[in-house]
Amino acid sequence: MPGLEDLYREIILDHYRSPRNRGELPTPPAIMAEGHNPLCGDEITVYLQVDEGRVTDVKISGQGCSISQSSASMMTQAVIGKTVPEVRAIVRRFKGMMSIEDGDGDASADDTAVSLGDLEALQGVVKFPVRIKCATLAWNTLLQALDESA
Amino acid sequence: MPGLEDLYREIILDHYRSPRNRGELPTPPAIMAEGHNPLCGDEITVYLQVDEGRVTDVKISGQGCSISQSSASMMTQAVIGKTVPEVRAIVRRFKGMMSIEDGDGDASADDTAVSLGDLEALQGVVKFPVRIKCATLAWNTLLQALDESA
Amino acid sequence: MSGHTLDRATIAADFPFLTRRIDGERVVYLDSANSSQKPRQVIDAMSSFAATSYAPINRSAYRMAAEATEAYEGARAKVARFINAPSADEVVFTKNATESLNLVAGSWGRANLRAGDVVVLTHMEHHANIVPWHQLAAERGIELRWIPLTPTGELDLTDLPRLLDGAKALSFTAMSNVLGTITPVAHLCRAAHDAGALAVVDACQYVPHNVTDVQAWDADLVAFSSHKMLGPTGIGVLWGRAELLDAMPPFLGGGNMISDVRLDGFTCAPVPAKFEAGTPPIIEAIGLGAAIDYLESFGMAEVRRHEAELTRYALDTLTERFGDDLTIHGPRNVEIRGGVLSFAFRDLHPHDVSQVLDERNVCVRAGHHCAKPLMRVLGVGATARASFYVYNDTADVDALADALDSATDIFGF
Amino acid sequence: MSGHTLDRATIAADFPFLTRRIDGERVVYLDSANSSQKPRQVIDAMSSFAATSYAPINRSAYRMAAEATEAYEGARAKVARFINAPSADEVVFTKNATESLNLVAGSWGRANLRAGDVVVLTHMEHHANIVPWHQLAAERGIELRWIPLTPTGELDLTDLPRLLDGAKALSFTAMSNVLGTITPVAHLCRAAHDAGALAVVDACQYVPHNVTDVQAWDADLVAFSSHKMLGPTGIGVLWGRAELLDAMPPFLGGGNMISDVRLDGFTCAPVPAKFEAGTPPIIEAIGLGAAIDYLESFGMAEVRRHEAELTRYALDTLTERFGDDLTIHGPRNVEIRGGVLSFAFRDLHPHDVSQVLDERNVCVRAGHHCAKPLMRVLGVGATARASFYVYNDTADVDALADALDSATDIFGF
Ligand SMILES: Cc1ncc(COP(=O)(O)O)c(C=O)c1O
Ligand SMILES: Cc1ncc(COP(=O)(O)O)c(C=O)c1O
Repeated sequence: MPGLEDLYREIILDHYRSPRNRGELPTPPAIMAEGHNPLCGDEITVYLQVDEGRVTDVKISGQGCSISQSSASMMTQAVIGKTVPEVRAIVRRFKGMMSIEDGDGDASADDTAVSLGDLEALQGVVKFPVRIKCATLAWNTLLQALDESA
Repeated sequence: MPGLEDLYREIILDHYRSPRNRGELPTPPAIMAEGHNPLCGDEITVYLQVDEGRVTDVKISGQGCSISQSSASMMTQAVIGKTVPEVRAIVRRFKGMMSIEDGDGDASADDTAVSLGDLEALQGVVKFPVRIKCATLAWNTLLQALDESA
Repeated sequence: MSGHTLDRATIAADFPFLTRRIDGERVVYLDSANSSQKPRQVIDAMSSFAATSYAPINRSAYRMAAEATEAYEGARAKVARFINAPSADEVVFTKNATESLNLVAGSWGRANLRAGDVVVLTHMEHHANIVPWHQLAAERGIELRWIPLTPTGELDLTDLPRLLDGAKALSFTAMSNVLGTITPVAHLCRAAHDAGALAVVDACQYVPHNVTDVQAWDADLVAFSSHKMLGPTGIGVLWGRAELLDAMPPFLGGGNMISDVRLDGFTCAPVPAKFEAGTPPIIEAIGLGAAIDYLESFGMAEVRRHEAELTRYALDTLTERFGDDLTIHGPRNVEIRGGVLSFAFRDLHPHDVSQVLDERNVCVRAGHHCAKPLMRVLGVGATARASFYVYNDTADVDALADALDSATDIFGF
Repeated sequence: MSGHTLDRATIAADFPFLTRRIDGERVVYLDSANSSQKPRQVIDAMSSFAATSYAPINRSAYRMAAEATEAYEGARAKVARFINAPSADEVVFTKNATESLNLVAGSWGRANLRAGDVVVLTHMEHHANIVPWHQLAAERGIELRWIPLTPTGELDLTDLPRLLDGAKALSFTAMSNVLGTITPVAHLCRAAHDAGALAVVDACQYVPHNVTDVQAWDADLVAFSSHKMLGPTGIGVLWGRAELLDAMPPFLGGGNMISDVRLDGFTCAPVPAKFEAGTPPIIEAIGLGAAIDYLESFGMAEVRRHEAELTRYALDTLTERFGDDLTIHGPRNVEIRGGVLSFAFRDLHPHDVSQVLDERNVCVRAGHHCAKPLMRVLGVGATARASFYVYNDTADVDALADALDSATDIFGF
């Protein structure tokens, strides 16, 4: 059994205590998507602003545990300013780190080149399989929003 | 475990091989009722002729095992010519012998006076609980017919 | 049979899970409201039946099948006696309480409710007693009304007459799986009947922990699950008044529930077979019967006494040790509260609380407890919940409190 | 894993029922088409899981619950592999095959069928694949059409194109539980698809005894039960193509099958959770997984070989010893026949036959085998039926024949 220090890294607790990019965006022009984690009752709303193929802003509202909140917070930092294909690559890479194979297209060789930065701190979640759903909630919700923006 | 000779008494096999009062009666004036034994698939039809409060004829059709067929055959002999209250008493008495408590009225003291004659041969069925439903199929169907005649 | 006192030292040997070690430490199982552990007596009854007495029931006539049928029907009789049902034929075996409640909505509901008809529920219902009614609402256009809660987590009955006015059914929990609140079942059944409505009781959390008397309640239909009362998974119960069950159309169709099948239609078998389509949970019924025997060896009054005492101890201990850092939902009065404690700890998310507790082998559930509408009423997304049963004692409550202390270290308050 | 040869001497120790004595004699169990006996491996897997690894699944986050969830999902993955399903998410756990087929009629059927729509069945269906459609017919006014039988008890496909013309679904058995007939499943699935109809397979009698490949069949939905394949009661399976299951509305409503519940409605979880309302048969899934492991230790081809051989021996022996006194229903060709022998003996009623056999501890089922329409086609009220599984051998067939001899004495031919 891995220790809790693998899960609750300092940077995670920091994003949990001070989440970045919380709030809402006007829809339209932004796209809104809602996600639920049926296990723990977490609910998250992702607001996504895409302009000319680039994610120009993301905001997060809703409630959740330290893992889902910090993951959402770090996600916003990782994707704002990126092109949609770049964002999709980051999502794939992150899910790959969470040991999740995605049905919608294999991880391309490029993905491995994508850097996750702070998000690497969530690596430890893999050792706590139940929490993987917490870590990926914001990401799946982002994907929904991306699909709607297409 | 009781032996099969308790079940397959000679008189039972005799009624099975040569069932009495097989056939049908015109309806109306006779009343018809159908019974099923869901366990073994037996189906029985009882035709009941009641005139002025007296069972003047009963006929049996359908198929069944030695126990259900012989029980039906002996039943016809036991009830033809009896008044409806007498018939009900015989049914109660027979079901009592089969260890079945009937919801619709307690066995009255009179019932014990009712003689079952040949039907006593079916006593052995009680030791084979699964077959009780075979033995009582015709009787329950007769009760249905009686209820409809009322 | 009853009379033993509930005391872990005495019954420890009955529960193999108490020997389980994780990281060398024992498991503090505080999730019985979710599903209970199983005593040796239940496990052994199932194993030995499955090993040398197993046979299909109802359909075959040889002795092993007749004996298996008798064992299965014996379990039905035990259930009937356990809840003081007038007759074993009123006890229907389902797969779980959820199926039981779906049966009520799907059979009684479809047969009796039309657009605009009203069914009354409460804000503390489990999804199992909400979603089937939502499904019927979507299909039939029935209207759902909701009994609200008081600030202490009891049912607020102020408006009951108005809510019940014209209602066709009142379907409610006998005990909340989140708040622990024990509801006034007999009172609610009478109110329902006075309004001409059917009284349906979700007794999932009640039957395992209390003396149950469906006749004293004067309920019409009562649902519960085996796995929450020391019995196996895979079997639940629906009890109903005979005339009511007789009048209800069948639910699932197939073998065993028929009297005849033709190319152009079918006729039903009498209850309870009418509602038991297909091969039933035979081995599971044996296990449920053994669970009832085991519970009756203490008597349900003793089970209730034990849990009320433990709940009192837990309320006192947690309040004393954590004060305002810990918010416990639901009534403080253990007279109307079962052994279920939902709580919020500081501003930690319940999922994180449960993670930290798990590190100490303290098993609590964190989440919405299949009661999302209630979560919204409480204004929370989730709670952490500790729940007790016969095998818990004050040492488990202390372990819970100690483990909560350690959360402080990790999240650095 | 596979490779062991099926041979009673070798596997006897695996089946505790073989040690059972009644009146001092061993039990000759010939009722496996009804329900199978359970090997030690299955019983032990369930007991040990229930003893020290039991926890609720999906709802709680502590390690024991996570491990139990993994074990439950592991069983799902085993089932998927066993029937060559493309994905474990396409495997839905139900309470039995009957619920699986009710789910098909109740979810897919209600969502897709309107008055006048046609569903095609066959004359050899089990009530489980008839009554749910009758219920839908009563509710919706759908029309049922029936594929008739040839004199040898095979499906008579002469008229198939006409029967399927305009049909919305073809729902049929892969193997008759009365005649033993193995139907041309892949051919029927293709015919259904060519006609634009859904192909639903009742594989209750097939999966336990044969190599199953739902993709090779190109079936849409496939139902079967654990208790007929060495597993416990209380659990069944519905496999379905992912897109189809995704598009189907939920069936039973409650916990676990939801994504959100509000006072005014609910949204569903993705499959398979969508179809698994309430606490599932957790311990039973572990047992089913162990049963699959056990069957795979021989390989299903070996199971089939063993049973085909035994069936051949039984057909030969009974014909040789009883000639015209014994009528065996169904095909003589063991290529298209499983180990199920329904027979009529002299003019004895099957119930009496089974009673006499039981006296010799030979367990056969006597009755309509939940196939009353088929009984009417055969022109009988009932049959006696002997059926085989891995633990049977030629000595059992001989015991059956010897016991039939003794009927002569009692009924005095
Ligand atoms: C062909 C067939 N279909 C369906 C069923 C129903 O299975 P269960 O009773 O396990 O639901 C059976 C077994 O009884 C069967 O043989
Ligand atoms: C109050 C209540 N009702 C219904 C249920 C559903 O029971 P099951 O999951 O056994 O069907 C539960 C348990 O989850 C419960 O606590």
